[in-house]
Amino acid sequence: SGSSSASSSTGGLGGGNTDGKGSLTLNVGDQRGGSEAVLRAAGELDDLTYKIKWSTFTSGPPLLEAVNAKAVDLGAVGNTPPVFAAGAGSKITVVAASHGTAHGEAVVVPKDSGLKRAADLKGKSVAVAQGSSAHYQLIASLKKAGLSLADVHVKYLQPADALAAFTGGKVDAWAVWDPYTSQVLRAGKGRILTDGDGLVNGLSFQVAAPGALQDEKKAAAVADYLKRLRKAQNWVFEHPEAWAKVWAKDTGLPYEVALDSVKRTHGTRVPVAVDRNVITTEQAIVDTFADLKLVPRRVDFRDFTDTRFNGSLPPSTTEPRTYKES
Amino acid sequence: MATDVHRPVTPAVPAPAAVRVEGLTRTFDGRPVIDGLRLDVRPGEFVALLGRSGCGKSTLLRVLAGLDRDIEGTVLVPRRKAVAFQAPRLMPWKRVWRNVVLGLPGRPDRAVAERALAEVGLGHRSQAWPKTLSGGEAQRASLARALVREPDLLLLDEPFGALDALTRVTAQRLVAELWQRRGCAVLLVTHDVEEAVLLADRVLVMDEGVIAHEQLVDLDRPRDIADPRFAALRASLLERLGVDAHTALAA
Amino acid sequence: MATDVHRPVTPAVPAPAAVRVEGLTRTFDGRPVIDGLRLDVRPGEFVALLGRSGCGKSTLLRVLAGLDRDIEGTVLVPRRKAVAFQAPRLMPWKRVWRNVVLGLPGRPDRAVAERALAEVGLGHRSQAWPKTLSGGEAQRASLARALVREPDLLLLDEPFGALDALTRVTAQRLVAELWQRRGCAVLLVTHDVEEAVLLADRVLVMDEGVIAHEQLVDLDRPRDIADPRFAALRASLLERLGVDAHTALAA
Amino acid sequence: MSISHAPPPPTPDISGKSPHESAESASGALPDLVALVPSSARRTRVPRWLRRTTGPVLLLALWQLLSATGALSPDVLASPGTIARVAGDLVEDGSLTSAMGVSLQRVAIGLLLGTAVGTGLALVSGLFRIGEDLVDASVQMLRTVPFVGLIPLFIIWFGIGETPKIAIITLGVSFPLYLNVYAGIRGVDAQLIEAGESLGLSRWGLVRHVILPGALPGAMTGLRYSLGIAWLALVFAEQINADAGIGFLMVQARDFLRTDVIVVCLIVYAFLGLLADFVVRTLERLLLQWRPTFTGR
Amino acid sequence: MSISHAPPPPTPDISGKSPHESAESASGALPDLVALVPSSARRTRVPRWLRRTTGPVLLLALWQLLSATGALSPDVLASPGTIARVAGDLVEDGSLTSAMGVSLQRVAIGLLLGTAVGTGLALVSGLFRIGEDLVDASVQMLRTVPFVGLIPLFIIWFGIGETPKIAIITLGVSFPLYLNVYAGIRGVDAQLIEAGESLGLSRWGLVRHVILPGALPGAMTGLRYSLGIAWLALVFAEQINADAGIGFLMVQARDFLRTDVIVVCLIVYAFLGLLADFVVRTLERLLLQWRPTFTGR
Ligand SMILES: Nc1ncnc2c1ncn2[C@@H]1O[C@H](COP(=O)(O)OP(=O)(O)OP(=O)(O)O)[C@@H](O)[C@H]1O
Ligand SMILES: Nc1ncnc2c1ncn2[C@@H]1O[C@H](COP(=O)(O)OP(=O)(O)OP(=O)(O)O)[C@@H](O)[C@H]1O
Ligand SMILES: [Mg+2]
Ligand SMILES: [Mg+2]
Repeated sequence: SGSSSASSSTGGLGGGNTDGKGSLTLNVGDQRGGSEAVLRAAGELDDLTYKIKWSTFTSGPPLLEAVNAKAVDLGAVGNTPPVFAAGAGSKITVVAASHGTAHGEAVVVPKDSGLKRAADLKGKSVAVAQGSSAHYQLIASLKKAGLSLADVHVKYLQPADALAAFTGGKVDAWAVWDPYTSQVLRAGKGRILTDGDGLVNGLSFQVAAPGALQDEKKAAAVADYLKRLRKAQNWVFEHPEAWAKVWAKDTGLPYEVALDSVKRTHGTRVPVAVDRNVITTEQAIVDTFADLKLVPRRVDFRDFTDTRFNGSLPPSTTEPRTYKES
Repeated sequence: MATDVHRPVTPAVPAPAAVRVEGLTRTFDGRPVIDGLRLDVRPGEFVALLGRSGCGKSTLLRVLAGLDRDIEGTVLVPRRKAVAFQAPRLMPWKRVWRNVVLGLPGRPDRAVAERALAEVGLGHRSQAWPKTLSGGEAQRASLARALVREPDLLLLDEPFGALDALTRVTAQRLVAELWQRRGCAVLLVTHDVEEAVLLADRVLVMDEGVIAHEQLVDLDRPRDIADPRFAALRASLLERLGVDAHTALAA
Repeated sequence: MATDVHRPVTPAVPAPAAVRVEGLTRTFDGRPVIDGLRLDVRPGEFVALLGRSGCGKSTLLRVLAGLDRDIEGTVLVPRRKAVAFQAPRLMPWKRVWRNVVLGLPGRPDRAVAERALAEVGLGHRSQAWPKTLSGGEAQRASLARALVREPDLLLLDEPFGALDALTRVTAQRLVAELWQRRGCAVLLVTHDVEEAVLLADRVLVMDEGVIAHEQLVDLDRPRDIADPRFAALRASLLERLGVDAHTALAA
Repeated sequence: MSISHAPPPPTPDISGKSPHESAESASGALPDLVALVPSSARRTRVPRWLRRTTGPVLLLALWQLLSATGALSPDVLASPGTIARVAGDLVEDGSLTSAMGVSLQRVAIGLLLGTAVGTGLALVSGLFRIGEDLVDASVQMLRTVPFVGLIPLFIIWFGIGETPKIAIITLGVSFPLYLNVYAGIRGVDAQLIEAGESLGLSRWGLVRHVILPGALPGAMTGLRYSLGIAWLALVFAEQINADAGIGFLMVQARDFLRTDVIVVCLIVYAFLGLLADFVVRTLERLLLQWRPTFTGR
Repeated sequence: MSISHAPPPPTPDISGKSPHESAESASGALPDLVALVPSSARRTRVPRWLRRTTGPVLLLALWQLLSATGALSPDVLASPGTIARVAGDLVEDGSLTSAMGVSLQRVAIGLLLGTAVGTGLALVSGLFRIGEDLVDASVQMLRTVPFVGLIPLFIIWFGIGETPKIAIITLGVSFPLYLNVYAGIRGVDAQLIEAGESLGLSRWGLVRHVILPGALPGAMTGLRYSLGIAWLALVFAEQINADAGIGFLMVQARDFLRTDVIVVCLIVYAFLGLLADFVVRTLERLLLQWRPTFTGR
């Protein structure tokens, strides 16, 4: 495990490092502790035949904003941002997927909470970030318990605010995702009431600008980049501690939280094909949010996918990897 | 009442006073403008203060009005004072009549202001904003504001400077009336020697930071400008001020 | 030059003029303060303007200075004018000497200002901020500022009102000197009839929005206050202003 | 050289003796005369409100033009027509109107509290040296603290109901008012304060009759700013457990990448800005009529 | 009743004839005299900078006290000690210092541009009626438009480099300056402008020597506000493709629930506020020394 020595950081202003050399530049949108960190830690940036210019975003939606604006060619996001981007008619294309466990997608309650099952949520207040994967997971969990969103008091709060509300006892439960789940658990502030296993698709995506894919050379670079990401993903699975260390340093997360999160979610991801299952499970999210009027139109998610980079990848129903309990 | 702790060793019964200033010094940037000044004004006395421009008359008035405390020395003044400043200093955001009654105790009604303004010939402008007044009108409004206050000490800083001859006579008469009716002490700063002699019991000339000259005016009232004693007093004061009473302009 | 398109039917050769005002009307809130006023000033003529407080003298001066355009009528004035306002109107953010040279063409150096200030007796205050000046000092600074301009028309609005007798004589002399040297027309607003008769070629009395009275002063210069013709002129003007020259104060 | 005695005689001779010619016939040594043109001859009489709409209308026209000619692609900024349609939809399904209603209520309360707090603190530190020592530095410190970081603290202190939302608006409103009222108080002419003192005004009378009116022009600028900030603060306030409001609408649109809705919100905000300006202008006309100041050429 | 002739004689008789007794012996009809106490007798001489730290120090003490007594649980707000340690760590690993460096650069450029834009527009609409008609309403409209909504547009217009970040800061800085300079210009005493005109100042001379100095006190208030806003705008600006900067640090800390880091950022911001205040106070002392105004009691 090591970080790349070939990285030629431009540093300073402009917000981005550049790796590799060559005439072609791939603009990659990234988040802190995201693709760049993984690739570098896995040593996958050493022999690039093209340049990668990294741009950092705080979350999925602004990253997709930049993809739509053609400011970046490619970037990694979770399973709900593409739904909203598609709903808003953004110019984006899902080009790759990976499948991980959904144990990190959880409804957490305070340790001493009287709630035992998802059905107990009836009439309780639940914090959730609107439009997040947890939002969908909450709906799915409630549905499975025979409830609907109307049966609980939904409190729309961003994670940082929700944490405050949760620890301050202002809400009864919090629908959240990793690494926040791990953080809550590790701090001993809560326990999982129910998680998204079997309810949500556990997917995350690489989303590209259609314009970039039309350029053959760029498309080739994208293919190469995706290949490197897959290798890096394997490296993560094999070196959870090393990765957790890098990730913790990059984001400011406590190391233990990072490691928990890697084992619970991040390390379990397997690269999978963008196939029918991807489209149908995503379409379910589209339809759910369309019913809530959060997505203005019932778009066909298929129009926002591209299967050309699937190669010989396994189907998206492939079981995630798991770590042995230690 | 006086907070000074030095009790006199030998008790004395000084004459009653409306103003008592002793060893007053006021320095601006190290330059003493008033320098160990001593001044007493009897209750009910009308004192006129003459002096070169910039000699410190307004500074003295501000001290007596209690507005300037960066001083050394002893200053005793009555509690009820009224000031007409050299510049009118009307509150621009209050109509003229409101300026006149500003600060009067109780809920003074508009009639009080109207009456005072009518006396200075400004009855028709009582509803105006101060900035629409002419120079003389503003000065008269400021004078009216001081006169309605019925003070024990009236401090007037060139209150008639911007008035034409006729208006000035009316204004002078007003001050004289208030003074006689109320029996207040008056300290009038003026550049008009004739005016000083006409109105005052005593004329002071300020110079070099002190009262450099004092002239009692023991003419009977009403006084007549044509009276030779009047002319003599006037001439002697002018001389004291450095002006030859017969000055002809070398033009 | 005049934008008026009415060409005269019968050509005429009018006398040259430094100021030509015809049918001037200025209304404030529907009240005409100047009402069809007519005024001509010859080049090089020294005109004094008397009038009751609030009769519109300053308004007329502002019109002549080109500062008030809400007027009706014809007003012709020279391009080069200098004004000393009734209030000093010094820029508080400029030291006194900078106020004096403000707006002078070229890059006037400080010596110019110093000289002008010394002439009005303010040499030692040239470095001061305007708000630290005494009333008379500010007025003198304002006068100095007008005098350094060497204008074709000098408009003075009670420029000596806040000055003591001695300083006033000096200032009057200064104005007279500039007038003689430069040969400019001067319009002096004053409340001091003596001053008007002492300085002016012609004394105007304003009333009811027009020039109600005119008095040529054909005394030789230098003039002597003691001259009986002087006293007669003075008395007649005072009478015109409604003041009995022998007024005694009923105090 | 002639003088009109009062009352001025009618001047039938005016055409026969035009003064306008005189300057031309004057000798070289004599000063050139210039005629002063009455301003009534120059002024065009377009009503003020009409003139003030010029800017916004021009902006709108430019936008429409660029959109129509294709210079502004819909990707970059949808055309006014599209935006109007989206706005229409939002109004029709009630989400915009209800959002405005909810937000207006929050803004009103926050504005009220913020005005009281801002002005109160400004009075304390403007009027008293000791107040300044205690309050001013603290306010100067707090005013630069970003809302985003405060939200978690506010949630813990005030819960997730209406209180933290109103607290955020209050906070946002207080600072511009504080700064401007404080500066206003400290800018009051010392001569007028002296005059007020010499008139025997009590301390409170001095504040009421001299200092506050003197600080009013500054306060108006602060109010103008505050009225804007109150609505801007909604964007943060309505991130806390809100499901309605213009700020919520905006943030939601951003998370859902609804550029069209964002633009509608922006336009609503722009309109609110105009409204705030109108309100303050009206107040100024009422409260500052005593002030004859420079009004532009 | 005695008068001292110049030069005043030394007064050895002063104790024998104390004027302080006089009032007490005065008859009832005579006015009560009060002694004026020279201010030198009342003033305590604590240096200004020390007095100004009172407020912040008190706040800090309160915080420490509440933390120590447990009234403020570490969940809600960590104790000053903890925060200091975190801050130390952040400084040590260079992230805080490098963040400040990067942000400072952005702020400096944005401040420069914003000052130019804001003052420029204020001049145009302050000085000319026509400028006001065209500019003012548009600015009043734009100033209430929230950053959040503009970011997507800015990304489309300016990309994701430095430009949109600086544009956001510029925008934020411009408006307070505009409002205050505009109000300042419109608040200049009309009498002084007349005086300036009568002195033969050219239009530019009038602006330079009369209108701008007259608007300066207002501009200072605007600057004070702008200095704060410039840093606040970073929170938005550094959401666009940034991996350094104080705004980024804050947002990241928020995203990764680092409450302690958030508090450190808040404190840095508070400190920046104090700094801004200091800068403006210094400027005011230099530029507004001509202004004898009310300074509090
Ligand atoms: N704040 C100040 N700082 C410095 N010098 C000052 C200040 N105020 C007044 N002075 C100076 O003190 C002197 C006396 O001023 P004061 O106003 O008392 O004069 P005055 O006798 O009233 O003159 P005038 O007749 O011209 O009004 C003047 O030279 C003036 O310049
Ligand atoms: N802006 C204004 N609005 C309304 N009335 C005004 C305005 N300016 C001046 N006036 C009025 O016009 C009249 C003439 O004013 P002006 O200043 O010309 O008087 P003046 O002759 O100079 O008097 P003074 O000798 O007192 O200076 C006054 O009654 C004044 O109140
Ligand atoms: Mg004086
Ligand atoms: Mg006048």
